[in-house]
Amino acid sequence: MWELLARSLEASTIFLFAALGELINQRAGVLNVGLEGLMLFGGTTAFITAQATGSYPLGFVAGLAIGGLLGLAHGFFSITLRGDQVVSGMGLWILSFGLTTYLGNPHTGPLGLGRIASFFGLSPFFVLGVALVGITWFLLFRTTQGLAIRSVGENPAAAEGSGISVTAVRYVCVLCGGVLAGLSGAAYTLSYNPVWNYNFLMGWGFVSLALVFFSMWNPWILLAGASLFGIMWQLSLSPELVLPGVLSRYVWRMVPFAITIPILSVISTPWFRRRWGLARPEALGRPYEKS
Amino acid sequence: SSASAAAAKNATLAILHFSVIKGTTWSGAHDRAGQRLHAKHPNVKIVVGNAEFMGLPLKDIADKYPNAYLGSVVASDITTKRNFIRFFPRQYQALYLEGLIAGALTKTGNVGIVSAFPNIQVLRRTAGFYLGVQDAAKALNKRVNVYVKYVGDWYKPTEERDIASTLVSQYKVDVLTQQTDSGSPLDVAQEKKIWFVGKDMDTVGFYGWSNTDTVAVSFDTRWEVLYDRMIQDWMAGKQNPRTFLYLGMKDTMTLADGTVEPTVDIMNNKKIGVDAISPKALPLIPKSIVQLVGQRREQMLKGDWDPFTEHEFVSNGTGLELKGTPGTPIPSKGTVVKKAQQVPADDWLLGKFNFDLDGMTILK
Amino acid sequence: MPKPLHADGPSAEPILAARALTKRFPGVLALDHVDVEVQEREIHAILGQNGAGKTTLMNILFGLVQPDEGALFLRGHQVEFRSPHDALAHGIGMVHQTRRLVSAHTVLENIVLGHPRVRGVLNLRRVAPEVEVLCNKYGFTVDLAARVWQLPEGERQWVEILKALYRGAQALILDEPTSTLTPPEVTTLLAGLQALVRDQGVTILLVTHKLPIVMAASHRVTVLRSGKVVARVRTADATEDMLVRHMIGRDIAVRTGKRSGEPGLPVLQVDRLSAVNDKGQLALQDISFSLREGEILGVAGVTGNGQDELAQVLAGLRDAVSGTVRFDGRDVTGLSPLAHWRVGIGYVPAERVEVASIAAFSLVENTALNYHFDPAFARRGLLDDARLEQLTRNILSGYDVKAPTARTRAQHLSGGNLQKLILGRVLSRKPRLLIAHLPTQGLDVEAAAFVRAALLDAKADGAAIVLISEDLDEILSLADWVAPIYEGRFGAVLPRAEADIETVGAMMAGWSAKEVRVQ
Amino acid sequence: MRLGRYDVTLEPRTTRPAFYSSLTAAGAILLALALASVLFLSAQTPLLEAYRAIFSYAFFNPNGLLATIHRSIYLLLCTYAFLVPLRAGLWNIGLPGQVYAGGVAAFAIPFVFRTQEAQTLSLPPVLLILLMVASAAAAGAVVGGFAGILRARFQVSEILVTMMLNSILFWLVAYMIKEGGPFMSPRGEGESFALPPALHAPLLWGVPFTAVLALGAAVFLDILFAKTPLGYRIRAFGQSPAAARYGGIIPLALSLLVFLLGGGFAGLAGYHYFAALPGVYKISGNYGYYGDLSFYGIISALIARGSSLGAVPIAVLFAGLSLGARFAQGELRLPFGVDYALLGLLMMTFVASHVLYQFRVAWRRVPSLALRHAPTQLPPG
Ligand SMILES: Nc1ncnc2c1ncn2[C@@H]1O[C@H](COP(=O)(O)OP(=O)(O)OP(=O)(O)O)[C@@H](O)[C@H]1O
Ligand SMILES: Nc1ncnc2c1ncn2[C@@H]1O[C@H](COP(=O)(O)OP(=O)(O)OP(=O)(O)O)[C@@H](O)[C@H]1O
Ligand SMILES: [Mg+2]
Ligand SMILES: [Mg+2]
Repeated sequence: MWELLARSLEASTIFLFAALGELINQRAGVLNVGLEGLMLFGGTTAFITAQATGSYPLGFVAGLAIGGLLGLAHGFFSITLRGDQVVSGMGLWILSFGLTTYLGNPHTGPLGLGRIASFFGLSPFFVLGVALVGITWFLLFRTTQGLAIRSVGENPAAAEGSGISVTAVRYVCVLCGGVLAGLSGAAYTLSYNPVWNYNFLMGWGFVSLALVFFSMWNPWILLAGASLFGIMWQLSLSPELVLPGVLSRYVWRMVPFAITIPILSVISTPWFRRRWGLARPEALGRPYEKS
Repeated sequence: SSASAAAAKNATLAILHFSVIKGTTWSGAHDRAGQRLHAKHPNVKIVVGNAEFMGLPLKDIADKYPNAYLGSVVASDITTKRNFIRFFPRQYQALYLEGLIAGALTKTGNVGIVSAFPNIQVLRRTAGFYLGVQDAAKALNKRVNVYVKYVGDWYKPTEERDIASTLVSQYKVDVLTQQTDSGSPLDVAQEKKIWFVGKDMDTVGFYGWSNTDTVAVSFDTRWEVLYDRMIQDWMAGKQNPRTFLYLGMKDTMTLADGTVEPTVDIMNNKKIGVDAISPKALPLIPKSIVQLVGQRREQMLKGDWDPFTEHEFVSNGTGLELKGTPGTPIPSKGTVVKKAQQVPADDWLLGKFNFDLDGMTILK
Repeated sequence: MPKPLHADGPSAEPILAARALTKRFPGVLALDHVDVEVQEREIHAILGQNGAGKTTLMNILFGLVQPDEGALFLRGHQVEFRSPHDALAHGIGMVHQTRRLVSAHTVLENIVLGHPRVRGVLNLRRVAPEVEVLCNKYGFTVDLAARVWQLPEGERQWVEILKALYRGAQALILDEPTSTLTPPEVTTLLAGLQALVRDQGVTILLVTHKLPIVMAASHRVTVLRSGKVVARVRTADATEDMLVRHMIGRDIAVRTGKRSGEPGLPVLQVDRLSAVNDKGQLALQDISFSLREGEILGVAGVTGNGQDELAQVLAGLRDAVSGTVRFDGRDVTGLSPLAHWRVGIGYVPAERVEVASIAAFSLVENTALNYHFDPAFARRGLLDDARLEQLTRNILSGYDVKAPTARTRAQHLSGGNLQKLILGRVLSRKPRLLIAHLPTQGLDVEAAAFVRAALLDAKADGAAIVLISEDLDEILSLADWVAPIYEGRFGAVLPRAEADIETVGAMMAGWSAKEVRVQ
Repeated sequence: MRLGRYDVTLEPRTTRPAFYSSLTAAGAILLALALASVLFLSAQTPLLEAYRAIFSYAFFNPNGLLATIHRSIYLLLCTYAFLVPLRAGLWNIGLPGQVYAGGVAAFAIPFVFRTQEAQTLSLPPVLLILLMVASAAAAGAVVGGFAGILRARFQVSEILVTMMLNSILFWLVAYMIKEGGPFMSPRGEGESFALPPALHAPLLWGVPFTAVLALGAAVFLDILFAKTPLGYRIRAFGQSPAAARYGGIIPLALSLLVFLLGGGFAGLAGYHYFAALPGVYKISGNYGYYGDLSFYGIISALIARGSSLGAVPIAVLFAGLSLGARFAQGELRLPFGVDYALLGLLMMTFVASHVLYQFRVAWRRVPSLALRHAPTQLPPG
């Protein structure tokens, strides 16, 4: 049972890294719906690099770098050019989906390196994820830089008027978001399932995106949400361990995705917003024009 | 599915595979077949590609192109036409040998299969493997459970990994094999340091996936043997002289470099036969079983023995109910579907084999 | 590197000077070689009509906008502000025309936001006493832990000033600080500003287009018109008339509305109406009044006291939590917005760009916003484009809208012209009840006069009008009934004759009718 | 950015000539094709041969052309499925799920009428075919409408909901066609039963009648958006939901409607692919690939800037390109995924052209510091 739980937590780290990056993005007011694309590209690059060089660190560096680059590309479009953030995000997703399919294809198959060590079966990335959650929370809510980030996401004009460069803060945040998405992808292809195949995420990036909304932009709730989703995902693959023979495996496979929809709906109701507050950054998705 | 078509006098062989992915066990073997045929028949144009079909299964267009010779892998449908042949290799023979090795290797007495979903092809191949496992168990006087856990698709690497992991961690499986196409189960076996038994292709030898420390043995399918028969028929001016090709270990071809190879064989790291057994696994397998593997292989190469003829088929009560009229229900548990020493009909094997053998555990 | 403002002793140089500032926006020359000099310890008013370039000038002084030409000087040293950060570092603070506070954050968080001395780990407990000291110095009480959205508008203004002072601003730019304050709050603010100059040596740049404020509070005035400086005078030497002429450039041609007859039949009865805002708080409480044909009810109040909710409930865009609205004797509470249009209720919302028009649509398509459901404008299931265009042309000429053609996109219209178009469009439906929310906000004197005249015309034609405005003068000049609104309640519904500026002003600040009378 | 004495900035365009939008669309496509040459060169394929293989197969080879037409119909229907909600400002990325739903619903008709067992029809075939078309459209509409209603009622992100529905419906199809599922083929090969020949969609000149639907819809949608009150409402809502609500448009009804309509088109695409294509007539085992392919619909709608008529040539081009690329891959032994790469490149150049379309590069001299002397005091008046 412990192994199953450990595996679930490893799955949740994939969601967690990407969602944490997106959370930072969104706290600064930038919406990146192309998260899945960043993860695909980061994961593929990390995989190819690690396989070519035989070095995990290099793989991670490459994955993080490409994630960061794509994050910056999204930033350029949405911050500097003040374009539609959904268009840009969707663009990144489809671009990555298409190009990684092509680039990664010759590498289809196992990575062929020794596994990254684990602590009693628990992925070191989960530990890293928890640490990052703590760091992010502290950064966002206990430092002036965090106050600046949150202000930029709520009311960029007010932040700019207080001497904060909205552009700089947003760029730093999209960079962080991109790097974390790249990390998520790299953790997927180098540790969670070091076997490359095209479109390997199959919607995990979108689940991560949904998790940010669930979390009400709070890293700790995000951690809980990601863990829950990881467990749900793992159980959906082995339903016989919980409810043997109750439903078809195909129905179980739908469950994690299906549960997302009612949760999203509930947290979107006016009742819920009134009860738990409107945490959604006020300026989310809106380009900022000076003055 | 896969097809070959040759046009006019200057023959062209087109091998189309619909599986999206190159770098899988199944498609990889087809790819290799194209290369080997190209070497053997330099004057025949061989085209291998991922087929894009907006419809048009070969069966339907066969009438439209009466001068072409078409063929298709059997999944279960065995209908044919004058210029349309069905073919499949007798992989169950090699799988039986793998089963012997797997049954001998397990210490926990649990062998796991990561499988796609039940269909005739899968059930039949699994039966071959299972008979091997049980023969080894009997010879060594131990109990071996075979667990099957389905993924739901041929190619879902992430899910295949998790299902393999669950087999290892929850069902204490220490020998793993797969009836799916990705490299994930192999990767799990390597990670968990248990034995893996491969499918469709010698992935250690051809893809360099993993090594013989993990892969105890694999089986290798040479589609080129089947295609070669069809090319030869075509060049001799004959189209579909048979209704289907169901070739096994006794059927061989000679490659361009002079190697004679049977349609299927156990193979690992480019070694064949008993030598294919991983050097690290060999000491762990009782001599009697190694001998048995060698003996059965020799018999099958000669065509003197066949596991499906030798053994009786007793239904496990699980499998796949075939619909349609008349339907084929799953024989109820304990039913003796075929008696020992009785030769099963090829069309029955290819089109009706819809049950698991008694004693297997299908995880739902 | 010039020194910060406060580091220097008194000198003859102007503390802050702008030389030959020019700023172009696509299609507009917002500033045209503007020179401004501000002396130390003065309240310097910048006066000008809408669009004169006041905000643009201030944004340049604060580093938010970079000039195309010209330069800034602090005590004679040239400086370049690439962002507000630079301006703040030089001791210049700004309170913007539109509130620039993060409403989800606490007052204290807003005050320390971006402060150069508060770095790294956010230790608000250490900062709080300092801010409290500052509050005490100016006799200002505010709950530092309160979230900004919970504060009344007047206090938010003070939070912004406090924030600038906490950063050590020696020159303070205030852009239209009085536009959202009640008359008593205005008095308090101006007194406070004068004290700042007198006691703390702060220099203040006060942007406004309200003459009485200039006359009451400033030492010197610079008048801008169409991006040019047209006058620099000492307030003591100026008269209101003179300043108006500088501001407008000529005498105003004001159109007056039709004179109306006696009020007619009752049109609207509102009974104990309550509604909640988007945050779910009760924003409108127990509103009751009735209105007859040819009458105007003026709802006077500072923004954020339930006006939005009132207008939206009356237009059918928001549900009431209790109470009823009867129109022509029929209960219309809870009917859809479309049903409101159909029965003859017209609505001119405050947000002319976001709500009342669609920027990317042509003027004809914008007209269709109020006609797409009208069978008279559909032919065989298709929209009757020719008729819509004809109607649009009529509105353009009838309401003096300056637009190249009826196919121009709405985004190319100036604010005043857009407002006239919207009003004309809504009135072309001949509504029996018109809800006009801030109809003249941001309009220049002429356009505002035009809009007021159009409202009077509609009244004369028998429409009942609910006029929601922050401009007390406007309400007092148009309304038959005056209802001061404060925190979602009407202080009273006074007949025009009983409504004087002090009474209404006091009620807008939350005094009850009884308290006002005692005073 | 400063370059010498000039300040270079991107400025929003104030005027956008009409031809500019077709120009940028063409530019985006050409640029993507040009970028694809990097892929060919890296695979050491002669460029001209690669492009020749792609285009000659897609548009000049009789088999290829037919396939291109078939695929164009599919892509066009997917394009509309994305385009209609887009005009209302909503993103329907649930095309795969709605396509699957359409396929399943189409096959539900012969299943309910038990034709797959007896191969006999209890109703006239025309009626059954009509029922299949209607049921496919309705199922797509229901799946789409579900996202629409959540969006309208609770402001739930339609992007997330439609994406989740894609996964859900993917497994629903698997459930239906595999392992004894209701629609499993009689031999259990992981695909659905085949339609009896009587239920094959009628062909007009070798092309299924869905072509008429696809082209008719282009005209219909164009008129809808240009001329009808409903189209006006959708556009108004897309530009400004607040203004639309002010104008009496009911957001709930509209969000629902565009998703019903969009989903309906995707459902028809599902019908077209699974039940109308000569030779298919079943839910094939590789249905997931057609889900991926439907994303081309997103790009053609975006590049066509929401114009249904403009989308026709673009969808045909994309159909040809994706098929031709697959063909070239086999013919020239290119690595797998050329068609996917092209999809990505097209998306990238679209986003770039989107920028070009809205901005222009402005050069401005850095402000000179030469100052006029400022008069300190103007005489009043
Ligand atoms: N960012 C901008 N882009 C384009 N034009 C602008 C921009 N900001 C201001 N303008 C234009 O510049 C001119 C001056 O505007 P400004 O806001 O400075 O006027 P103002 O005097 O503050 O008016 P108001 O009394 O309405 O606040 C106006 O015509 C305005 O439309
Ligand atoms: N951001 C902008 N982008 C493009 N054009 C603009 C912008 N702002 C203003 N304009 C154009 O500048 C012109 C002046 O607009 P502005 O709003 O300043 O008028 P105004 O002088 O304030 O008049 P009014 O009193 O009627 O509001 C208009 O033609 C308007 O279309
Ligand atoms: Mg201003
Ligand atoms: Mg204006």
